Amino acid sequence: MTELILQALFSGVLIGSVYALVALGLALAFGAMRIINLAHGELVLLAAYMAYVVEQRLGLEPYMAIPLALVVVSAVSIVLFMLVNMIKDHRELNSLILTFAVGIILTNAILLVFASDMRTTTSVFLQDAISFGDVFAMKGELVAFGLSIVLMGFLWWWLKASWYGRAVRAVSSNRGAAKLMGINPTRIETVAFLVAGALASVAGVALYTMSVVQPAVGHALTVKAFIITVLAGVGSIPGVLLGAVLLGVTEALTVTFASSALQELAGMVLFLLVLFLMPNGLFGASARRG
Amino acid sequence: QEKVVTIGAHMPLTGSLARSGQAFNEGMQVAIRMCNANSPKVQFKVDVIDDESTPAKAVSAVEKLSASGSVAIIGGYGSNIVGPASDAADKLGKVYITAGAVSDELTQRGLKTFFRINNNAGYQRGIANLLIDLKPQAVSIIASTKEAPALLAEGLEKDLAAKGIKVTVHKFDPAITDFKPIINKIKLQDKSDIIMMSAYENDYVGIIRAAKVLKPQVKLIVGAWSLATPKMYTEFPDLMNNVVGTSFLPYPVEVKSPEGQKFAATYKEMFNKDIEYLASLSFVETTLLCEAIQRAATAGTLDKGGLVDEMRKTDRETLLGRLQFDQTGDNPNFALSMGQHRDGKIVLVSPKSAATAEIAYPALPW
Amino acid sequence: MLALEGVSVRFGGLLALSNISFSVEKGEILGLVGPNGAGKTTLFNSISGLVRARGRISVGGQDITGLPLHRRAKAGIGRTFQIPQPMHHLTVRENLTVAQVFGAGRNDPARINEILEVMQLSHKADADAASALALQELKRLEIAKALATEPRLLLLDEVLAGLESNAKRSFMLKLKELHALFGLTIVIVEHDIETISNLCTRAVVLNFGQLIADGTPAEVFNNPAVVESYTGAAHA
Amino acid sequence: MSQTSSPILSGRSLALGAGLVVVALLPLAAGASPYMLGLLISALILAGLALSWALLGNLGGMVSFGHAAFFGVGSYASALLAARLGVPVLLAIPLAGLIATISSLAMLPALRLSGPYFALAILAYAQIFRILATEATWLTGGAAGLQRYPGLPTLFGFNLAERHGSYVLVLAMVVICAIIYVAIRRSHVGIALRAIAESEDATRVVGVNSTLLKTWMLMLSAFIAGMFGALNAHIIGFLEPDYAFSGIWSVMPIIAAVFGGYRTVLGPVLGAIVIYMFDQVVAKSLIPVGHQILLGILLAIMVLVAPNGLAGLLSRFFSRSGGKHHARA
Amino acid sequence: MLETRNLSAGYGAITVLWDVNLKFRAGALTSIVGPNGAGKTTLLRALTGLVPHTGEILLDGAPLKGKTWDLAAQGLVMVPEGRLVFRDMTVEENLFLGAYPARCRGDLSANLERMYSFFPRLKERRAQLAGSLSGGEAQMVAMGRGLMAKPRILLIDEPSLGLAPVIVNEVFEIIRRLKEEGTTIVLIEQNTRIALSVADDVHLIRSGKVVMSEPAAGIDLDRLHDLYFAREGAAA
Ligand SMILES: Nc1ncnc2c1ncn2[C@@H]1O[C@H](COP(=O)(O)OP(=O)(O)OP(=O)(O)O)[C@@H](O)[C@H]1O
Ligand SMILES: Nc1ncnc2c1ncn2[C@@H]1O[C@H](COP(=O)(O)OP(=O)(O)OP(=O)(O)O)[C@@H](O)[C@H]1O
Ligand SMILES: CC(C)C[C@H](N)C(=O)O
Ligand SMILES: [Mg+2]
Ligand SMILES: [Mg+2]
Repeated sequence: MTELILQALFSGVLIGSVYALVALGLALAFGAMRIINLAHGELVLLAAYMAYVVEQRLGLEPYMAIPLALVVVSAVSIVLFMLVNMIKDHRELNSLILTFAVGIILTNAILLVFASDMRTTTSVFLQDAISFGDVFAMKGELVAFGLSIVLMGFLWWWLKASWYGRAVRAVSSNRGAAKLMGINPTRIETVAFLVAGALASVAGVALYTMSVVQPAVGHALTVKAFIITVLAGVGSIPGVLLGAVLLGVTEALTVTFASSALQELAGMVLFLLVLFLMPNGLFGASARRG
Repeated sequence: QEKVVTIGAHMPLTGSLARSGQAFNEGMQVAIRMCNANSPKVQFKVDVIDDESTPAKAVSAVEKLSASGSVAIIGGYGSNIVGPASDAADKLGKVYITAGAVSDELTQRGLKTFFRINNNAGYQRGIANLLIDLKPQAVSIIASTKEAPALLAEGLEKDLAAKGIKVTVHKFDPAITDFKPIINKIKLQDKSDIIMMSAYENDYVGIIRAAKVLKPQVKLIVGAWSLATPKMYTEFPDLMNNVVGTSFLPYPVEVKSPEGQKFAATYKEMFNKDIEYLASLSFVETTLLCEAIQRAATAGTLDKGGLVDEMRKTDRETLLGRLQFDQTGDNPNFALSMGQHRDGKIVLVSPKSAATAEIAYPALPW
Repeated sequence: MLALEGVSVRFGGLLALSNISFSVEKGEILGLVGPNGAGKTTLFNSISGLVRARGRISVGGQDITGLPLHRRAKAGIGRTFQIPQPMHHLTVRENLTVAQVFGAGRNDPARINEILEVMQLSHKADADAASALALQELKRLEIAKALATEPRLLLLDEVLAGLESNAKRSFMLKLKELHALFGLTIVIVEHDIETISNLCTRAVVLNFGQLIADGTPAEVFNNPAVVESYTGAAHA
Repeated sequence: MSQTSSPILSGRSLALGAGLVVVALLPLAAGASPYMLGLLISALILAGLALSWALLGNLGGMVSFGHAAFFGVGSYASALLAARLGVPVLLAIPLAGLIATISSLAMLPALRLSGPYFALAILAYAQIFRILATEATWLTGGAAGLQRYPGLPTLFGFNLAERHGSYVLVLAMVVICAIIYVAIRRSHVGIALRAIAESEDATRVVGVNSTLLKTWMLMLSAFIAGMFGALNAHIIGFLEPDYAFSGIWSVMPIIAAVFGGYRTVLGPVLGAIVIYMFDQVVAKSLIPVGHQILLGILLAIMVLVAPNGLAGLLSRFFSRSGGKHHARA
Repeated sequence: MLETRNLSAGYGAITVLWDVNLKFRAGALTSIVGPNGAGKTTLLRALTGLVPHTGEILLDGAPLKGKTWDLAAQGLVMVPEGRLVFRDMTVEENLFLGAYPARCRGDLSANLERMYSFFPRLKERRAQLAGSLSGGEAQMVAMGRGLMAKPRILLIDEPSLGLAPVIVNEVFEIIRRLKEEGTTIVLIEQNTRIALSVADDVHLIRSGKVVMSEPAAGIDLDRLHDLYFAREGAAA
């Protein structure tokens, strides 16, 4: 029994860290800019397909795809941002429809270019098993886990302590006041979108190495990422990790003690319970009233 | 003079089932090409509409196809889509044939124009026979909660339990990607001999991968549709060896029937790849439909509702074996073989009558 | 009219109000003063129900401690916000209508016109969404909204701040007029000592969440503790 | 450009409404094909759902990402009532709305949440309902779904199961819901609700019981969504959890409503019809596979050109041609 | 140093400022006074590019270049009225952001300590989110943040608003000190007595027009108030 539980916890943490990786970019765009990027999952997917290209067509290791993914995803991110930046009114809702539209376009473009076949890595190394006592993992998962932690740390530092990061939060907090501080909001948001795109790039490549991708999974990725962002407390980066791992572990334990058919149910119930106890998510701050 | 007949079809060409729709489409195209080559009098043309895996859009597609002159409709993928679409076709008096919906309910509706060539019973029989032959102590079934896999898992559970085999069913939500917790349960709790996967391609890859990591002490991994295909091996060589799945043809194709050989050749020529699992199903249904249309056209009853009767008269050997339709439109003979991946080849291992090789057992991908 | 008994409010590690007790007589105009961050607004918030406070608060003899926000309005509490919070996207008149219909439980357009008149907002009544008003107009709207609920107790949070001296003077007259007209009890937060001395018969001073003085404005502003923490040497 | 100033003139909007109904009936008079009518029916069902979403979003200030929850509950409730208990379909539909309303009571704790927290909480409910529907095989038939339950009946010799009949029925339902929406919006409750959306505390301190009003809106929205779910169930004749609770029913109403202009009553309806018909008729005939790309492009252009949606665009057009000057901020 | 020529500005269709010609001398403190709604805040917003304007703005004799965000780098800094703080960032982060222009980032911690010595209250609250501060505390953050930018020209809008008398005194102490350090200051202040006491030049704006521009020395408080009154006469 302990073996079962240990493995469940371990798998839960690993899968959670990947959820977190996928969620990071969305959390940045949403937490810092109030833009719900419904195309985020598609950006991740796009990066995953770049990994596919690099591995299957060029015959390199999938992680070598990160530069290519960065270029492609950043280019798309910039276009996306330029579009979002044209919206002046009701940014929160209208960006929803705009990014959704871009998501549709991307999904279908991927479908047309890469066909609907599913893709995943064939790398022997990444698929190899590794054991720690009684628990097992795939090397690819460990790599993703490591990346996730590192990127999370970087993002947290960036938002908290770098001038750019502070500026990103300032713009989202009060655009007018930020301008007075000498911050060019458009430039800052472009940078933030690029960072979100970079995060999506890494997430996509990691996803490709440990899961199966196909054109239609983008939307599901977005939803999962969004749920984690909100569970975290909008704007909180440590919350993303905690929320995602909590979700991963809950799901894994549900499988172990009940059934996988109920794992999403358990995840959603957890989500609701957290929100009912902490209406602003795990790490969200509540606003002053009056 | 020659007459051009349009056959309508609705398939999921986008969305998460696009891959299946594409495969069906390919089989249809091959069948049409071959029929046209054989039939100077009647030429066929297919009109495919993307039903986006949505019932309402499938119904619209049927209505549109019917309005634009299709004489019959080839139906999409999934009982949820085929159900309403075939209803609509029935109301319009159009023959509707499918190879993508196995639910029992479909044939219990009493529709006059509904036909299908495969059903859950056939899949269940094929897999159960193999499993029972192997005489395992215990079998773990990993089943998606999607309709067809759930149905199949339920049936298999009954069949195997009836033979005194211990069966544990692990249902999973199609959204999941990490199967390690399930495999771990199989490894530590079930301690079964065989893992049976009632699921779809994505899931197979995830499950086998997790199994490869945790290495449970099983002897064989079996799956259902779309698993024992050359493509799966090419794409996931390190996961597929020795895995068993339902199949119609061995690979390389060693069919004796000229039709099968022709099919394989034409398919290769048109799409430059090996035959997709679902393509063989749609090839058969399309061929049957074309033939029935030819007969009706020759008899001059095509415009007078004669197609339904001609369909019912179908009785011929196909890639899927002998094919007939009963009163409900179902194919009571539907049977399949079980194929095993063997170093890039697929050998048929069950039933005995169709087997091209002895099953490797115990045998695992790792 | 208003009685506070042992009211305390805590924000995390900060005790924003500590064990405050005092009462206000019917018809009084009480000045509530104190340094920035002393807890004045927090006190208003706990009376009107925006923050949860420990202790007991009653209005006109009715214990309102556990009541939700909207019930407190119905119990006769009207308040303004230090940073005006109009109902955005509603016109000035709609703002007042909502306040009247839900706060006073009746719909009386004539009375709304009267309030608009008194608060000099008639010309803006239907034209703009409330969010396009200038700051001073917003402050007047705050008062108008509170009046529309037909309160017995009016809590005014720095409504006079930022007014030029003439405007302030006329505004003060208006307050006195309202006070008499509607028979109101008023508690007003204000940093201008002159204004408080002019308007109020009594003042209460908070500092670091504690009540440090209570008396006539003259008494209070000469209290050494108040001088040190609040008015500063210049005024001593 | 929200319609805050001066209540909408009832005479004008009545005329507008009547005119639109006449336009809506044109396809029947013009003898549209069952195919066209089928598309229009789907579009109208989406319109009803979008209206229900906008009612909650605009009046209640609560953006929901999970309207599929109500739609699905309504679908199943109606199908089961009709199939298992033999309730006449036309009665089962409002009852299904009622059951969807009851299911919304489970969401009351979510009313404490705001913004994205609320939006996703509702999404979580939708997922939970979907899984429950999959698991409760004894009731719902599980993943295999339901397919043998009654369709729409014949009423006074008018076969509602036929395309014409269904079309008129769905249209009538949309019109009724729109009227209810307008009536609420004009009432004091409606004004208070609009206030809550932006400034909840400010509204509560003047005596508005925002929780109660929001509860009503949630219930009403659930009721409407449930009824359209029920209608759809009887028109389609097949239900399975993945379909009845599909994310489509959560996403499309948002897209339709925002596209059309979610602050107006007409917007969501127009939006739904335009999007659906554009996608299925225009785009699909241009690019049979991957036609959604065109829909994506249309959506993107629309938000950029008309941030207030189709309704905003139209009203701008009409007010300009009417010579009325609108100051724009 | 800073000069406007025929500056007109407003919101949408409404024009608030009409052909304003003003000169702000280098190193001097210029007070702008005027009734509520006269357009004082709008003037500062126009100077910093927050509202669109016509006419010219000259800095050191050359047309002011760049958008709002380019001004801080040139030493032109505004302390806005009200609570334009970054609500979901801490007090300290708010202050940091004041030093965003590259030239201010060097001695960040010394700079910060200076602000804390100006406003000890902020040091106590350094880790608190600015959105939960009291009205006066937020005002201090706005002021401190502006000073973090080491302004060459400082535009301050109603610094005394909502501050307790002690703090008001301190704020003006700081303003005086900045002036001594050579900062050019444009001050908007309702409290005419204080405004005059620190000013070198005074401009009175009424209904969007400059109606008086004089050195502070020669201005008598009563006459200034009479000029204010003229508005009521004109408006009647
Ligand atoms: N939600 C909150 N979280 C943390 N601290 C808070 C919160 N609300 C208020 N405070 C703190 O409580 C103290 C009292 O605040 P309050 O607004 O009551 O002051 P005030 O007396 O009204 O001051 P001012 O005159 O400046 O408006 C302040 O120090 C403030 O920072
Ligand atoms: N955002 C806005 N939209 C429309 N009109 C505005 C806006 N802000 C201010 N106004 C109007 O512009 C005029 C001038 O406002 P401004 O804030 O410049 O005055 P002010 O002199 O600073 O007054 P106060 O002393 O009250 O701060 C006012 O009549 C006001 O109604
Ligand atoms: C055609 C078969 C493979 C059945 C298919 N799995 C289905 O979902 O109905
Ligand atoms: Mg205060
Ligand atoms: Mg001002």
